[in-house]
Amino acid sequence: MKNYSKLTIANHEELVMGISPHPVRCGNDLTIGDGKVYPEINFTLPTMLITKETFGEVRKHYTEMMSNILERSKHLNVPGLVVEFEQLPPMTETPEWGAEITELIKTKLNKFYDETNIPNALRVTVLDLRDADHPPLLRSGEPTEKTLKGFELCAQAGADILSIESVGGKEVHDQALMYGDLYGMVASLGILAHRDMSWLWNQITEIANKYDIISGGDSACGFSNTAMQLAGQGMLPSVLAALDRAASAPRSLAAFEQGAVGPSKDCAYEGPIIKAITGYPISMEGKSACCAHFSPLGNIAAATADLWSNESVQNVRLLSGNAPEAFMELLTYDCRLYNTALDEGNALMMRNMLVKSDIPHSVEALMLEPKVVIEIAQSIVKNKGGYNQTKASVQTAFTAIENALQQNVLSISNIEREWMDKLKKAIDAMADSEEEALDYLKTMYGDVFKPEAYGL
Amino acid sequence: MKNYSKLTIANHEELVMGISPHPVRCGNDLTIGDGKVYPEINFTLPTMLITKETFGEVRKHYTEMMSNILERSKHLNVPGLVVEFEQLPPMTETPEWGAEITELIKTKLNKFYDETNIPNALRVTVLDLRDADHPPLLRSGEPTEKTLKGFELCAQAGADILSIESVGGKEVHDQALMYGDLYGMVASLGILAHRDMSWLWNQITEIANKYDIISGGDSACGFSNTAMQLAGQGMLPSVLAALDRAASAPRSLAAFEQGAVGPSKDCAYEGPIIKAITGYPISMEGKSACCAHFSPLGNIAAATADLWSNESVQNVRLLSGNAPEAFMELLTYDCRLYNTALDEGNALMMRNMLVKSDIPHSVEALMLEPKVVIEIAQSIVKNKGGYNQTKASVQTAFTAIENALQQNVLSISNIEREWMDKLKKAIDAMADSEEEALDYLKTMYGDVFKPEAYGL
Amino acid sequence: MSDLLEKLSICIERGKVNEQSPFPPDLKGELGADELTKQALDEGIAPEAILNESLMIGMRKVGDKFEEGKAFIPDMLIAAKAMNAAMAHLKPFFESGEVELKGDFIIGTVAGDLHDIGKNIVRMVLTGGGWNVIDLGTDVKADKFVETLQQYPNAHVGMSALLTTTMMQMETTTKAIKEVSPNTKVYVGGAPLSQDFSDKIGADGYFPDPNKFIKHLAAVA
Amino acid sequence: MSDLLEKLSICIERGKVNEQSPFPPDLKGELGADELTKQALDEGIAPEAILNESLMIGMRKVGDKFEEGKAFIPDMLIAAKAMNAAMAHLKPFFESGEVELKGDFIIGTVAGDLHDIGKNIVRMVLTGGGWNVIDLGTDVKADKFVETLQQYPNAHVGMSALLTTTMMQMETTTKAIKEVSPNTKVYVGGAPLSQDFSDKIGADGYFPDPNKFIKHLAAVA
Ligand code: B12
Ligand code: B12
Repeated sequence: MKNYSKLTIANHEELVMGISPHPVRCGNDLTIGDGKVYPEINFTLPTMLITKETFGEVRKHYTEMMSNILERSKHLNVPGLVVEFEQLPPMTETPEWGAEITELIKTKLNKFYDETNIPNALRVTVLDLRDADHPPLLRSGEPTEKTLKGFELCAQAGADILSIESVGGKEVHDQALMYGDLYGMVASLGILAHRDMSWLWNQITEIANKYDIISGGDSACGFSNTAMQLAGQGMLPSVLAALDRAASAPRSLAAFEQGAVGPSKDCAYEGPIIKAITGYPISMEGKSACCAHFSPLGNIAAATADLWSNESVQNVRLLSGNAPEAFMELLTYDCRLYNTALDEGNALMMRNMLVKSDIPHSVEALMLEPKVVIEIAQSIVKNKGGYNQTKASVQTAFTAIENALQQNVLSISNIEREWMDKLKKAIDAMADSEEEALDYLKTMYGDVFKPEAYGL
Repeated sequence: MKNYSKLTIANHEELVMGISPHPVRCGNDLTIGDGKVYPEINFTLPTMLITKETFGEVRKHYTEMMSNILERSKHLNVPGLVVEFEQLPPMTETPEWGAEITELIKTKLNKFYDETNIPNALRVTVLDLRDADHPPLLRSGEPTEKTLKGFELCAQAGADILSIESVGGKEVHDQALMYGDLYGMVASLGILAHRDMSWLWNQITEIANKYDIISGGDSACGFSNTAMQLAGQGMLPSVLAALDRAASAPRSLAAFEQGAVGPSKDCAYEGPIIKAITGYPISMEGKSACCAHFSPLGNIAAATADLWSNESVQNVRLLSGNAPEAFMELLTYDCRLYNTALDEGNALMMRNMLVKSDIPHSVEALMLEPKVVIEIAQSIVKNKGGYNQTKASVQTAFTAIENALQQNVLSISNIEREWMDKLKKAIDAMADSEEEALDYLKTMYGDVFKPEAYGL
Repeated sequence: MSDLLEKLSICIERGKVNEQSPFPPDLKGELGADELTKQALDEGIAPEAILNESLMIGMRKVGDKFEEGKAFIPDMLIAAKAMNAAMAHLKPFFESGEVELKGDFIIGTVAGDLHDIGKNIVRMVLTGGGWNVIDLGTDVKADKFVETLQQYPNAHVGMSALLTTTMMQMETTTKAIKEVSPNTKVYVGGAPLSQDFSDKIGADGYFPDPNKFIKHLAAVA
Repeated sequence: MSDLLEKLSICIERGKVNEQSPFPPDLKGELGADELTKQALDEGIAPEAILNESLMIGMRKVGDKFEEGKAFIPDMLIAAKAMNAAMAHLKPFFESGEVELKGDFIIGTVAGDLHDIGKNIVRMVLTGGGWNVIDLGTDVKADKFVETLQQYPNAHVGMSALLTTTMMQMETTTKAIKEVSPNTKVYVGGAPLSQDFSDKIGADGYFPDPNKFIKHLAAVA
């Protein structure tokens, strides 16, 4: 197991788009983090059921989406691309289905490479079925077997990069989040989620090594993006969502401690922190994922990205053509701009403009500000163990917000300010020892989770 | 009638996004070209018929689209916005319908301004019905009356900016374009389209003045964007489409000679040339109009834009929400980035990166390169009369392409090169006098157009 | 209303569960919803009055604040907790039928879909609004809904779906329900849906906003 | 095939209309499709042979080039012009029924829609492919299609629409056509359409690409 005790990128000016100290070579001749930003295109089915009967339809959709995307990529001579196949529940439920679509996509990518020499790679994101049971068992049971089998079969079928949005600890985090219980959020991410990540990613890396492909990375989507969504809808304070973002970094770092090498998942906005610590490339999504979700991070998300993604778009018709093709074009033009900046030696300036453009409008965006990212990353590597790291990163994040408010870099509403006081108290009240924090979880949320599921 | 004998912006470094020598103040406290780039959001109906029976539905759609768009604008605190209501045929067929929707939208914009103080304006683009007859009469007949009535009623109903994509000369240009007859294209744009524009825009300006609103501008969409589309589909040579772009500038300039003051139409990629000549603000669309059409001008289109548009998107559901709201978010983030560049004094550098990123990939993009834009604009103001100006701009554009090819700034396929030779011959063969050129049109296309329609 | 009911409704609004509960800090040590409800009953105040003139008013106040953006979900959840503490004392009267709730509401996330945050919020709002909510959880198959409907024949049904690939389950389920009981009202929600979709599958309405939804229910009731 | 037919097919492919026509420059002064077709008939070559072994081959060659991206619409249009010059001489034989074209094809842009560029390209490709195309132009109402179908009972029908607000006209028109003649094949096209849409409105197929379309027609014929 890797152990990160110092940052790979300690100088925030070296934390820029397209460049990572440890580039990842994969798929058909693609090197990610080598000085260019590449599009990562992601797509999904329109409104329909996935059954044995409709599977012909499903195949047709993926075939059409791939042809459209590759047609557009060729037309715009994109320098390279990653295609993400994010599985829908039935595709992992019946892992053979997921594998079949994986093979379908991979075959098209290989053919495309032969014809055009455009480097490309396929990321397959298996669905984590393990939260089907309540409370989830995580380490055993049919859902667990199927999820792992999903990885095995997709690796065989031609996946170049393996990813998942794993759900360990989420059953507790969901509750804590809804009650605005920061302590519970920190403990569930730092103890439970962190333990499950280590357990799971150890095995994913094994599978990746067995097939000589890439162990990519995970996403705290179910944790922090849920918080971001809810804050965006005015259901939770943005300051809480911002701290939850910082809190998710040590949890997602666990994958890298277990051998993941990136690119991290597009919806993992903790990516920049991971990049600073590990030096591995990251995928990000922002304004050009407007098809998938609204976001307070539209520009700043691109500031340090190595892959630029649209997260997901259904195969529906627009005036120009089908939506996946339209968003392939959009990503390509964004990347062209960033790559021009890189070629001209203006990447840092471009990064700073992307950052400046969002900061005044969102406290959540502040968590992606390169200096803040480095501070949080530092507080993580300075500490040992999931819980302590998580607590530390939240403390650092909180201070960063306080400073930004003092310096009027950004402003928040009055209720948000009231919440800042509540959260300060919550942080001060957090136990120093992981054991105590675990007891807190057991007393508060004992009914929704099983310690055994985490080897406790 | 205004007469432009020299450029308002002669130095290409002063031709940048967000800044125009003659800003336009309109609507609710919005000033366009005052140092900021504002989103111009445009939307349309999903697949449905527009009839008396369905008009309730139509109203519901426009109401929903407006609420979504304004909700998102407020959420992202956009600095200001223009909403374009581009009419569909039945809305000008029954001008009262167009006026009703105009009022519906305007009322919402006023309310929004009262609540948020966010400056905004409404552009109404009336549909040019005049090409219903073959050959079109243009200056008389029911379609003409309805089209003009459309302007009158919408001005009454609350339009802040009047626009149209007028079709005079298109009946000939369509033919010439299909035969790749550059001479015919130049003559139809320079003589016929130019005369019709002068006739039409004189009246539009009158209406605008009567209601103390803005006479905006026109678009050669039906000419040069048709060419661009066809080139994009491999049906016509890109070099031909590029020259057609240059050829459309004098035609669209005619609106400004008749009192239009901008912002020009989003789909008018001749905008930068117009801006250089007149100093009035322009609207442009590029990558963020991927919902409406694919484009070789994704980034470069933004280089000199004062408004940034998505051209059009149906009110269909995406994963994030409805498409118009999603594209409102996208435009807002693009503008944030450009405005940060402006605030930081980096607008010129941003412009140059946007330009550099597209030029190597498309000869059509070259027509928007600021130096080339200035050259073409110069050749226009140095000449008198629609035909001579059009011929001159095409000659200048051709030379620009030749130079770019020599300097390997960009490369084209072999058939495209063959076409360059054909086009050179065609340019050399063009008559010096407008009379001769008109005779050419009469002999070649006499069957599809009526000289009287152009007062000839 | 009486001071007592006034006080009680404040406990609900502020989420003061009982004397021990440390939250909210400024009410530390004071009596909470639990004690005050018991006291009210002892004083002989009609359960009906306690529910409508105190508890519901407290809940509505948080609900309104929430709508105005002056409160967040956590505020509503702790209010709901206080509400539950109070309801525990009123339960016998509901069972005896002496006091009536707004009605039964069966809710769940459709088969194949595990997204439940939205559904849970709806449940919370409905409970707070005085509905007896039967939550079937996530990944709920059509027959489960139908089955439950047998026990609560007058219940409305609400379904949630977040995936384009589970939305169609709503059609199957709606059909199944309408077959056995044509008059049951079926409502749907979830980010990817639309009123259009609701019409297409023969449901009785789509609501993106639970508060608007509960107003609608009040209106049609 | 004979040198003459060979030569003729080259005139078609290169778009050499007649002796006078200046285009293409390298064939200036030489005989064109017009003269060569007349000559072929005089030499007693069967019209059938002229059509199938020469004209069509010339057209197919440009068509293939076009598909491979080695030619553009203008090249196809001048080829079509040469083709028409040649066809003028063959017309009598078609009328007498001695020679048969592939069949009749009625095409038009639907009511309320003036976009005709796409439709025109399809017309051109079909004509080149040996179909007798009846072009109703733009803004064509349902009954106009039906009416024309009375004159050409065995014709296929093709409709074009570019606006989301005129697409539905295709449904109306398709229904109207299928009512009077259920076996008539109705095809649709235009940027905003999809196969899905074609199925939904009961049409017989959607084709984004005219060349694929004509291959399809050949296949089903
Ligand atoms: C949080 C989340 C998750 C969490 C769910 C946590 C939980 N316990 O629910 C986790 C991480 C587990 C998750 C998993 C997945 N997710 Co998810 N998820 C989301 C996310 C980010 C937010 C959803 C949410 O909670 N919104 C907040 C709530 C409050 O809003 P809401 O649900 O719409 O509910 C409100 C209203 O709709 C209404 N309402 C809702 N239900 C009802 C019912 C009634 C009767 C009424 C009246 C009203 C009503 O009231 C609510 C309050 O206002 C969305 C993004 C998005 N754009 O929605 C993706 C999203 C829905 N997920 C997506 C995907 C793909 C998945 C996965 C397949 C990802 C993967 N490969 O791992 C899995 C599938 C798991 C499964 N089997 O269902 C996609 C769906 C794509 C598609 N094809 O449909 C989305 C759109 C993300 C994206 N843009 O790609 N996800
Ligand atoms: C050129 C054009 C025009 C020209 C039309 C010129 C002409 N003579 O046709 C002009 C300027 C006149 C025009 C006018 C309008 N247009 Co227009 N126009 C376009 C544009 C840019 C290109 C269309 C085109 O010619 N494409 C090239 C051809 C070759 O492609 P195609 O038509 O798809 O045809 C191919 C295939 O589809 C297929 N095919 C086509 N038909 C058929 C039929 C059969 C049987 C088969 C088998 C195959 C087939 O084969 C063809 C060759 O491959 C589109 C943009 C776009 N994304 O499509 C907008 C577009 C269609 N127009 C649009 C609009 C809004 C309008 C106007 C309302 C604009 C206005 N406010 O003035 C008016 C409406 C006029 C009217 N009453 O119809 C919108 C439609 C929005 C909506 N709600 O649907 C579009 C999408 C532009 C946009 N993104 O906003 N337009």
